[in-house]
Amino acid sequence: MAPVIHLRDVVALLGGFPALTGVDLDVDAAELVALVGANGAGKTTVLRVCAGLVPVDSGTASVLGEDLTRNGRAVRSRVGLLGPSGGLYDELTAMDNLRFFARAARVDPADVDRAAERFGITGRVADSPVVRLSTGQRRRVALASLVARRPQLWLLDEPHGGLDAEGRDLLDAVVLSAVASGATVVIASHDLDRTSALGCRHVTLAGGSVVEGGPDAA
Amino acid sequence: MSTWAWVITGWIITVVVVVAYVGLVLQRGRSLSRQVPPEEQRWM
Amino acid sequence: MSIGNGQSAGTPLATQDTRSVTGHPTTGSPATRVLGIIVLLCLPLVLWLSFVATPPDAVQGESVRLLYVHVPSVTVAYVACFVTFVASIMWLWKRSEWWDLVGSSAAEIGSVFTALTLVSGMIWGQITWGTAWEWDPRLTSTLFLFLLLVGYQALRAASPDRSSRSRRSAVIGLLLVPNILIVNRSVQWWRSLHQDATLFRTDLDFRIEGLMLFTWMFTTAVGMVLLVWLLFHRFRVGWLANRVEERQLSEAVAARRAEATP
Amino acid sequence: MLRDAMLVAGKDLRVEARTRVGLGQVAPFAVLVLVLFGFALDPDRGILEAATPGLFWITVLFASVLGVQRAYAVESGAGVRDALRLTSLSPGGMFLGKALALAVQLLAVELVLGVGVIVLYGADPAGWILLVGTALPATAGIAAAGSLSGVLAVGLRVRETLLPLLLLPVLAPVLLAATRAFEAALDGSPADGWPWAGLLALFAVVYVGCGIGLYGTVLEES
Repeated sequence: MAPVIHLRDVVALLGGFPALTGVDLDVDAAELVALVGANGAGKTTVLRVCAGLVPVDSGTASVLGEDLTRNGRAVRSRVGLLGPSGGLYDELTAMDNLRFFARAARVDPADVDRAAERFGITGRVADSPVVRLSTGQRRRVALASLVARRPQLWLLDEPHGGLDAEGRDLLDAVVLSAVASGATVVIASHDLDRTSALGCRHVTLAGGSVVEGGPDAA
Repeated sequence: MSTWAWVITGWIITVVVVVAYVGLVLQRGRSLSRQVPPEEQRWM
Repeated sequence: MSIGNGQSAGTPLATQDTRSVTGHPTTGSPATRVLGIIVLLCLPLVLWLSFVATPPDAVQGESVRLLYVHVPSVTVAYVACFVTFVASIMWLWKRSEWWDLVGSSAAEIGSVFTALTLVSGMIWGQITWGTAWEWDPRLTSTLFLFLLLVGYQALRAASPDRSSRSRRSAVIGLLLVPNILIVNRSVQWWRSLHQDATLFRTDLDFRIEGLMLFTWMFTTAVGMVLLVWLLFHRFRVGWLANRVEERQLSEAVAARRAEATP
Repeated sequence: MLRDAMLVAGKDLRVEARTRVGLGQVAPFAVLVLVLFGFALDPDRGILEAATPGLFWITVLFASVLGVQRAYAVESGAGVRDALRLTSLSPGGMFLGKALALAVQLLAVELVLGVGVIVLYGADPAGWILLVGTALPATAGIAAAGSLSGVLAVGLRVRETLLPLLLLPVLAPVLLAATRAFEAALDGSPADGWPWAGLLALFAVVYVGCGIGLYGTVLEES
């Protein structure tokens, strides 16, 4: 079976800065992979390339069977990305955000309500503008939005950051059940203990390329 | 100003601007050419 | 990175100009040298025709001599803008570096000649109408064309990378022609509502005599050769700038890679 | 596409309903400009009366620049543009939605300004059918051209200064046509005004078409 993510010698330039300098990466279906490495190693950019948000400047890249250089749009609607900032409208309430992004992604409203409840976005939290929520609460809203979409590929950027202990456990449970149902999950993280506990395969990045755990080593 | 003076002014402005622009383009081409190996300058 | 059909600017003559390779590299090629020499040789003839050979016009007097430089400027400016328009459409279709460079080169040349058109037009207006600016449809739409071309360059200068540069400028390039048509039409309507519309309708109503017509056509033809010559050179400047940019980027990639692998 | 447009427009208007930047800042700014014109062109000399249609539409143009900036500032928050691109909204729908929300807000500003010129400049709203028939296509054109120019400036460091440079030359014919049509309406000769309203409608159609066709090109960037 073709891998869900297949990157070969991917170079990505962000406004002239070589964020990725030749990444090789294979991730199979229903696999759980953690990208590790120092700050600025390129973890976030790998996730954004896989989401079809950053253009590939050279190399070959395919995600979910689509060629990223040709059909980024097809990939974008099938992946879920949890960025460090959540990507929510500050002025709208948590529930408004959830409903808007759900309708934009053509998700059943019932799924949204269920996901919101699961992540504790109820009552006052649900009706507060996002700008008044704490980092952890915002993270929960973004996660609920992601879960409701049920993407085939989950790209999580430092997902544990800002969450309380209960939230982190909830996240781990959600990730494991997603993998169990056949989704693929890639996590960029500094929390090696947690990713090991989850049973992730570790891939180490440095200087914009994979230095450990790439396809050659495997 | 007399008609002739205006006419000459118009011509001089046009010629000077065109010559200056041509010079600028050629100058830019020269300085960039020095940074690129000849095999990439396909018009050679 | 693919350069599409970037070579077609010089391919037919891509031969052994060893002097350029070993000596001073330039954006010149045999083809452009021929064009440049044609322009240079024609210049004295243009001046002679415009100032000596042609008689003063019966209605306009000596001011007609300004039109021998104004009309070629207008033609070059508008042809260049039309090239940008077509190149923008072609870029949106083909997405090739070649069309992006054609469009941006023509836009830069077009803005220079649009500015010259405005200046010589205003001077001519000063002589003929006694005011430098008349709200004439052609003059007004040329002014807005110029402002939009300035916006085009500013947008290109502000874009961080080549992809967004070509995307965003192609949109403005595509708007050039509709905008000019709408502005022209609306100003024409506006002025025709005023009673004095005929005042400046008469200005071109003079007898075009054989030699004057020839001078116009000749200077315009020289202008067009100059445009083609400039397009070649400006295209190559843009192409070289892209190569330099790529070179710097691949050096940066290599440097970062070297840092990472011990 | 229409469904996406309604969704995006609804979201933008909801943001406006919660923050009231349009009503609380853009509309007061527009009124302020009217007052300043009044100071500059002494109301007793009759210049103000003659210039009312032009001043009205110039003020609308200024307000539209602010409106476009606001419409895209809403999305400048970290990760919001990524989140939008990861949805399956069609680019044409997103454009229409943005333009629709902008048009609604501009119409509200125009209403406030209309009251302003009646009260402050003593304008007589005769021929109101032509006034409405002008304002609607003019607003549609401004909103469409504004949304398209706005997305061209998105993400650039100089967007605030670049936007007016791109937008105002494009809107010049709108200013001209809408002003002439308003003059005709206020003069009580609406027959002179309708061709201008037609030109405004043509402008709106051209820019809505360009926007639907081109919005995705700028949005894609990959």
